[in-house]
Amino acid sequence: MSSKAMNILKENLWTNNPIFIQILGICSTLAVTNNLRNTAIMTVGVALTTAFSSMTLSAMKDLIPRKVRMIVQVLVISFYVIVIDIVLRAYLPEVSKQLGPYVGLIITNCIIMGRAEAFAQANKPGLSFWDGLTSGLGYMAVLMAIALVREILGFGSVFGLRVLPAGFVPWTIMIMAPSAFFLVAMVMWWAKNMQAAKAKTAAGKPAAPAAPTAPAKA
Amino acid sequence: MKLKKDSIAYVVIFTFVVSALFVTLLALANEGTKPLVAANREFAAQSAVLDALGIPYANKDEALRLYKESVRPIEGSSPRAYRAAIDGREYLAVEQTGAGLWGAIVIVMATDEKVERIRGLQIIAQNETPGLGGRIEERWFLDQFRGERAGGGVRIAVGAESKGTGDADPDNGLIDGVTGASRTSVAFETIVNDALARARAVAGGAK
Amino acid sequence: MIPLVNPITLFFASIFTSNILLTNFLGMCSFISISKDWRSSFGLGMAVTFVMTITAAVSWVVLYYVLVPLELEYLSFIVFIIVIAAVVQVLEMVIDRASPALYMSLGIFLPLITVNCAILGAILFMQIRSYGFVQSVAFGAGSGLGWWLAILLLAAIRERVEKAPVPAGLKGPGITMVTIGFMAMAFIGFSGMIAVQ
Amino acid sequence: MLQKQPVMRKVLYALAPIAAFSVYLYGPRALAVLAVSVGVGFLVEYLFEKKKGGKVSEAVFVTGTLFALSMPPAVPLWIVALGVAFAVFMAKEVYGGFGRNIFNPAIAGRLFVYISFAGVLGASFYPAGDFGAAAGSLFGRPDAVTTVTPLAAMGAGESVPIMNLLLGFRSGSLGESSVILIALAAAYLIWTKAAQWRLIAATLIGGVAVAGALILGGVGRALPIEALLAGSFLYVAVFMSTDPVSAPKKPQAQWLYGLLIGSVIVIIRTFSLFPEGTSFAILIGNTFASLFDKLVTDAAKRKEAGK
Repeated sequence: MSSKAMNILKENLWTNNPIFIQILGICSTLAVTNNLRNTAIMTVGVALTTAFSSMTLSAMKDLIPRKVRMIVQVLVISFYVIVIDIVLRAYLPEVSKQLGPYVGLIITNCIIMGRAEAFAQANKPGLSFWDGLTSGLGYMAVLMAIALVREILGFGSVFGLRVLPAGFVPWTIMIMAPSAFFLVAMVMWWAKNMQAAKAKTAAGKPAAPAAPTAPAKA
Repeated sequence: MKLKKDSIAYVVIFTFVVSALFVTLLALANEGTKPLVAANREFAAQSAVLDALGIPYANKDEALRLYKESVRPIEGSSPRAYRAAIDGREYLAVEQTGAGLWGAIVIVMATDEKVERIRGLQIIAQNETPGLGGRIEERWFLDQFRGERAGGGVRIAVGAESKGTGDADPDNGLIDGVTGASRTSVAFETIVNDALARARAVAGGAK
Repeated sequence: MIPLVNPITLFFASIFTSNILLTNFLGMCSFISISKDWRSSFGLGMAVTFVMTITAAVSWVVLYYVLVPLELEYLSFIVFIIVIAAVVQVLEMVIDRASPALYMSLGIFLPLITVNCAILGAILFMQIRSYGFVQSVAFGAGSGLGWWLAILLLAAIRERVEKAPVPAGLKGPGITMVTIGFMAMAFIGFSGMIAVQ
Repeated sequence: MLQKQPVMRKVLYALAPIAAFSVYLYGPRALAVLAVSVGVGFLVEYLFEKKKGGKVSEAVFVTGTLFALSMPPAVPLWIVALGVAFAVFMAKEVYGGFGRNIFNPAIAGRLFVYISFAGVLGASFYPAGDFGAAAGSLFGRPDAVTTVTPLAAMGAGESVPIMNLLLGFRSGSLGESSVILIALAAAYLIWTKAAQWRLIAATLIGGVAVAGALILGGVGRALPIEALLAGSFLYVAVFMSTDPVSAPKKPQAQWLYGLLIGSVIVIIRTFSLFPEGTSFAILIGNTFASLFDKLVTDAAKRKEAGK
């Protein structure tokens, strides 16, 4: 692995993780994070869409007229999302039924367009694919962690398998919306503290990119 | 060669070509999977009836065979109703649609011939919130209906009364609701009772 | 098959009992970045409500009079996005011509809306739950108003929170998420209030 | 290490008789709940403030007591600990500590456990009287004796003797029992200016008006007007809606706030699936508080500009 690819991996998973630094793209998936399986499928879908659409857009970048850039981006992203939808409907009908409208919502996931704009625009297709994939993985890591907490405390299970003793009283709030917001906040807090601590120990070097508090883009 | 990327002709042609390309690809993918999706849908409908009737099957082919052998759709019934013989006893199954929290919930429910006990219940379609109301599709919830006394209708416990783990007593006409999804549970109760009324009508000879 | 949901009930349910933002988490991105500022929140909320109502109506017509007869439902995602973009564009032009004052307060937010997941979300919900035309409009309008209410409440609260000595790691988006969590908790109280007939 | 807060001290004095009476009604169990609640609440705030180099506020004792008194008597102690920890941590410290919280911590904690463990809490009531002897157990957690709270009884259409409601001999959460004691506490708080009379008045008016309207309107599910004496309506009106930090600051906004809380309580009790709506109403009020303040300020500014 080249050092550039390594850097991208590190950036997208940690220092510039789409969720805890930019809180991008949580809309489409947060609603299904009370269940690990649905979260896994949704986040894999997001990662694949980001990777492939970044790659495609990067390959096409010299051909796209400026005026219709946004439209073309949306078109490419929708294309991949529809492909995922079709695949789910044909091969995993159960899952497709459960996720309902949330698959379509991947289109509006801000991460995908964000990576297409910020990275694919200026890089080669292969690298763009890698960037999209790793961004998706960073996103996946955070949401899976949240889903894990919610499923364990809310149902006493992991991937549907019971792990806590029968005497355990499930915390209903973990199944419901508020807990997702609290947990996202806690994850962000933890990540920023870790990063701040690291920045302190690494003092001397030119300061690491400080965590920007302003979200990048709507 | 340097294309004039911002000329109107180029923009129009480019947009057209790209759209056409992607749409064609999608159309191909859609056509290619159409039979599979249709088969999935048919299998889902038939397996729901089998599940409700409590007829076990190991795989898709066996399900299709068993369905052909033992289930007899009642002709002209709308929504659909079925009769089936299992181990020499007659059973009824009816489809029922009702309003859930967000949209329609479609169930198929099987009872014995005289509609005294529920034989089983399966969900064909629902749009409740995944992980909340959507949990009405889970086994522990649906299995509570198996063998439940249906004489006085069923009641679904919600809020503080619900244990969220299932009610094991088949004689009390009581079902444990899904925690955190009280309104879906209430809606579901109505649908099940409507289905029971319909089953009684069917048992009495209605279509 | 159109579900038997009363449009009026649906309208109120989508504002209070199942607020599209507080229970379905849709439209978070612009919500968090814009809600810092009161005036923008007001304008954006208004624009969202407007666009959502209109796109719900237009998409419904397109879906049932074009896509379904032509068996092109698999393209619905793309078509919906185009409908949203087109409605936003037309609206921008109309407002610009009709009322420059309104354009100043609302028009500048319109481009932001195309990428607001709440709008596409509402339309996808409408499609998958097979609502009728009146139900779709009621649901669109209700979801928009619900979003507006949520962003106004949050904007007012944030003016206070921004001044508080919040732990460094939670400043900005973090504490906002906590606040939204409590708002979602409060709104749970309405659940079961509006029995869908 | 303790921050002195005279207002909070007064609230504690006002709560003392109510806490004492709850011990009389429910026995040592009430003391245990109070001790765990105040102890854990203090500990959480202490640990957090120690790291920051701040002081523990006296308000944490108020939060702990209010939270404990809003619990049913047989509540498992781990739920008390969890709820109060969530209250102090998430609703208060995370926002920067005392004076900065947007939501009332005690209510936030109560709702957290109320939503999570509705089943357990609903089965944790036992009959009141004689230091818990009525439940047959002085120490430890009494077996779940199913008693019907007055609110549930009225919901089922039964009538409840008003005298029992006034004196507090009825089952319910620890501190909501005696109407008379709560009224005395209210008088003391208003007298010493520890609570804003406007907030209490507005909440009561909102509740009475909506309850009256529902009865006059012939709404089938409307509860009788005595229902306002049952449940935690008064307890919340006096101690929760008056929390100076989470309530609005402008007088007109305070009226709106109280009216909203009072009416939402009755509406939730009547129409939603929850039997008691007081905690939700306060949290909804907290959510709207900043908006009310904002609207009132803006309206005043516009008037000023118009002159």
